[in-house]
Amino acid sequence: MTIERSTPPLDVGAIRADFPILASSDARDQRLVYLDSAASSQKPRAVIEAIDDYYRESNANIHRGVYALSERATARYEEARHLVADFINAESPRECIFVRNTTEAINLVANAWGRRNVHQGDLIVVTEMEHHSNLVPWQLLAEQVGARIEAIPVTPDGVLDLDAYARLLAQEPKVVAVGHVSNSAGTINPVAEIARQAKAAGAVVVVDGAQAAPHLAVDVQALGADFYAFSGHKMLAPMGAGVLYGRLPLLEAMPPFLGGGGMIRKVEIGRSTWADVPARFEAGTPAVGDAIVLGVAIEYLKRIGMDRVREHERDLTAYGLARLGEIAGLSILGPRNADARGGVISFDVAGIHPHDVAAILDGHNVAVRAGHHCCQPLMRRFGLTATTRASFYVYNEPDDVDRLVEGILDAKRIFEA
Amino acid sequence: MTIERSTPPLDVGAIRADFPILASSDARDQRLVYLDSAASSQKPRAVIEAIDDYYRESNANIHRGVYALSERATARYEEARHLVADFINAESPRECIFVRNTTEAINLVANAWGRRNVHQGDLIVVTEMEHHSNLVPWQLLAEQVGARIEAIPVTPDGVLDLDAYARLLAQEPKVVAVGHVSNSAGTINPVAEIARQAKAAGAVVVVDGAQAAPHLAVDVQALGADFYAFSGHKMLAPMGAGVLYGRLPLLEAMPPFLGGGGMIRKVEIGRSTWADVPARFEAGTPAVGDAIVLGVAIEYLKRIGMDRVREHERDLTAYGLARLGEIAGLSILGPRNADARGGVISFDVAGIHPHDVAAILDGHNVAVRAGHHCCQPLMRRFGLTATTRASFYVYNEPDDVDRLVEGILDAKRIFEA
Amino acid sequence: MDNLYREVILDHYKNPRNKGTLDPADYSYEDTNPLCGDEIRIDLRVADGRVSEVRFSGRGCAISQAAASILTEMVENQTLDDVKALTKDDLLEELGVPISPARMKCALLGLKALKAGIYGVPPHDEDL
Amino acid sequence: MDNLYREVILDHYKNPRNKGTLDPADYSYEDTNPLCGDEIRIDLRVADGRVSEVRFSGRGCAISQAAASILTEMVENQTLDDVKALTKDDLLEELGVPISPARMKCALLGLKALKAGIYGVPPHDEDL
Ligand SMILES: Cc1ncc(COP(=O)(O)O)c(C=O)c1O
Ligand SMILES: Cc1ncc(COP(=O)(O)O)c(C=O)c1O
Repeated sequence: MTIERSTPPLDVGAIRADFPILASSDARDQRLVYLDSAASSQKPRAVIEAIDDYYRESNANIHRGVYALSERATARYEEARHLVADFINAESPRECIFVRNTTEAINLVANAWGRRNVHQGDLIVVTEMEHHSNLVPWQLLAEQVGARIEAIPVTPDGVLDLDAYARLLAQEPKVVAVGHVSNSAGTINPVAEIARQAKAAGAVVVVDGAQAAPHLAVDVQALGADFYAFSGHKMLAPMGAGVLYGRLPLLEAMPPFLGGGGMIRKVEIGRSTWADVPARFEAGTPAVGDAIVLGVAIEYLKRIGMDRVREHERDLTAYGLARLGEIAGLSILGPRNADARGGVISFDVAGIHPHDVAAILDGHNVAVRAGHHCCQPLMRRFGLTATTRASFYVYNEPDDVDRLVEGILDAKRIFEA
Repeated sequence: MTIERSTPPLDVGAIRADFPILASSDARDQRLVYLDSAASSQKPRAVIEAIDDYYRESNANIHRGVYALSERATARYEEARHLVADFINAESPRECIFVRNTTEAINLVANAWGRRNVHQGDLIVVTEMEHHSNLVPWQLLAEQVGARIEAIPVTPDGVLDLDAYARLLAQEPKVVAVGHVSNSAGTINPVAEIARQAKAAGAVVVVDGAQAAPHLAVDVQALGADFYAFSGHKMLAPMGAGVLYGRLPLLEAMPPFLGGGGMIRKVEIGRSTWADVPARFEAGTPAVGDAIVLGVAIEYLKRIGMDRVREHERDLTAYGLARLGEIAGLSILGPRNADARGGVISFDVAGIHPHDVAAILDGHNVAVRAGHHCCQPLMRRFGLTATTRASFYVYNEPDDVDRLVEGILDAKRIFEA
Repeated sequence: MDNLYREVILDHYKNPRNKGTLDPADYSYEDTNPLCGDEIRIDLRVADGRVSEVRFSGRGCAISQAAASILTEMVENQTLDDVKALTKDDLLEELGVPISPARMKCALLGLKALKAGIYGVPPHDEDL
Repeated sequence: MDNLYREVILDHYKNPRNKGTLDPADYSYEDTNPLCGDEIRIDLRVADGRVSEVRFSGRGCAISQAAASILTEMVENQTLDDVKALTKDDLLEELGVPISPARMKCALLGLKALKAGIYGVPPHDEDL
């Protein structure tokens, strides 16, 4: 298979050396093959050491401290916000709100924007391949305000049915909530096109970027996303910090979501007024260190270059699709073509439950995920309850795919004996 | 001044040696005097190294992973939940929900419990000394459902007016939200008595334990708290993990707050059913490492012993009250007696704005906080907009109080020149 | 791991005992593992205070299916009191393979459905 | 820090220039620093396109009070266009002491109120 490259390949060996967990010795004799980055990525030394440094040298609560330590923490926290804004090409850092993760980001939108703008009888459009985190918040909203939810269906090859989407748009939905890259089918959705049509129909566009921001260059302005959510822990950063991007005029018109310290202007017992954006949406003590270190992770990724990250994963995915495709009884979810997918391959092995596949792979020290991947509607769409999923990142290499294939063959041997 | 001790004093020197930031050299010649633990505590080496170890050796997403790494992370995460439950004497670990911080915990209650149980015209009782985090969430709820808010007033010595409380209870409030220890006046509130009366009046009791759990032995059952919230970052742990305790029958009757991965049983496009408690309230990828390390911080505190922590801080506070009391023009908020207060001293220096006091103290490498401490109603009660606040923890010693006093005297010299 | 997929497990998985449903049944309950969506239903008929017939149905991994199959064998002809007294340790002993925490929910799904059927409410894992 | 509380700051703090209010005023705005609750109000009268009178009132730290006092001196007799063109750097230069990020909001509170008065909406700190 020949694939065009626009960037020189990654030096995966050098990158792997940056990740202590990949080198850590294990009771078992084989090196760890980590194929679960879609759930959470591993962390390079630069990130781990930055957390360490933060708590050794700069730790303090932010914003209201007049002393040097707190000023330093505050400055670095705001620097991280700049790095995030630059990473996704936001117009202003004020459009980037630090949250825990994608899930909290989308709940924030569904509550603060949704409760004010979505009313009885209004339509909320999601997709049949959404992660529960871009589905359940809308259900909770719909229940509160009496709105309806419809999903853009998924075709047999795991892509969105855009004709059906056009029909849904004719009903003038208030919001279109769509994942940028499916964590399960792997599909890269045509978000820019979906957003263009949504806006023409007057809808606000909420993009779940959990599987995109870590893996490809994201430009929220070019995409036309009104809101864009992602998680630091899936992109080499620690677990406490994620981001909600929102277009400034939308954010400025929104009431707060969580109430508490830091998000107010003036508080009386009976009522309060709110601070400016983004402080309005960051109630309480944020995970300051985690946000700062998200900035460090972004710098690590930028040094590699997001285009190279993308090409590396595309190549691995192409190799994975080819090798897995050789296994009898194995079927793969989603598009056949690596260009149309992120670095995620979900599959079913006839006659062997994904839990058993994953457990046998674990015996080979190959870490994959088994389950519905928080995509029950998509599973149901394909008549499954669960799949086994391998997902790639900068530290994976073709040998990891080979180890995966060996493990699957072993599972087949055990079960077909 | 002689104070009775029931425990041997802390070896503060040995404890200080555990905190790298306190030893870290500074451009300025004097060692750092950190008196802002009420905002966020510093972290001992055991905690910093545990974070490091987590990301080097055990990092993975939890719950749905079948492989060894994820099983280890899951087991340690649930172990931390046990440690938390034991620390506050919860009946079951299932009553302990990991959240980001106190603020998120109280918002969770106000939304998930509140929207179902508080209705038009209902009364919510707070106190005039609440932190905004135990006030604004109730305002947001009140606005949504049309409830009323009344505050238990604060007497001139900074304690709650329990006669006024009794009158408020006669109006049969749905909820009484009260801080265990004031972060600003320092007052230790009689929470057990307040809860007893609240329950007799049929109200649910929500306790903001942000300034209590880190500093004294908490027994949620003895207190009679229905909900109890606190933040890991104020008790030696990293910033991403805090706890909401809730009595099991209450939690089990509550709908979810945030929707997303991990909190569901079954998801269809239009509706979902929910997972059991506590998973129902932990949507999305939690700050796994931070929660695990909160367990490490709890073990560190338990090794010292919470009664000794309390006595240590009480002694420091007594010394602080005495030394600050000698400064002309300085007035202190809250009870005169160290037994009645946590390790927090807020004060006003006549003619010098708290920002200026704090900035001059920073010049002496003494870190204190200046501002309204997220307690605007309390500030207003005392005719202030801000105070300077010094707060103590296990690593502080009488010499820190002396350095504070020196710095304040310098501020007076500068301003009275 | 090789321990896990021992003959006994694979045998019960491939040749499940008492697979099917009973209609009518005296006790019947279907439970779902929320982590993976696997479902197991247990149907019981009781005569003279003893389990006269038992069937399991549903789908799931080898562990959950084999455990359910073994469970049906364990309760056949037992008194209802004996069934109530059955603990998770009894089942795990019978399974005879090391069950890691992550797979525990798989192994116990059938037992959970069984107890839920008898008591009318699903028990918590801790109470099994 | 000793730098911060230089004579000029302390002098303006203790002997503020143009302290008070104007009623009626042509432009008037009160702004609050949400971090500390400090408030500054600026009142302006304009005659022939020039600031004929200016007053500030409110309460706050030495930095915010001195900066507001200095600011009133800077805008006295200036054309409205000159006042509009005034930047935060102009003010910081006039203050002449190093302002750390945490104190920036204090130093700029008066300027923010001034601009809000003239434009009718409070500017963002970045735009000062
Ligand atoms: C009494 C009190 N409640 C609530 C909070 C809020 O805590 P967090 O910012 O960790 O949510 C604090 C600390 O800032 C506090 O002192
Ligand atoms: C597409 C997608 N959306 C949302 C999420 C939720 O992310 P988090 O758990 O970090 O909130 C995930 C990952 O689990 C995901 O893959």
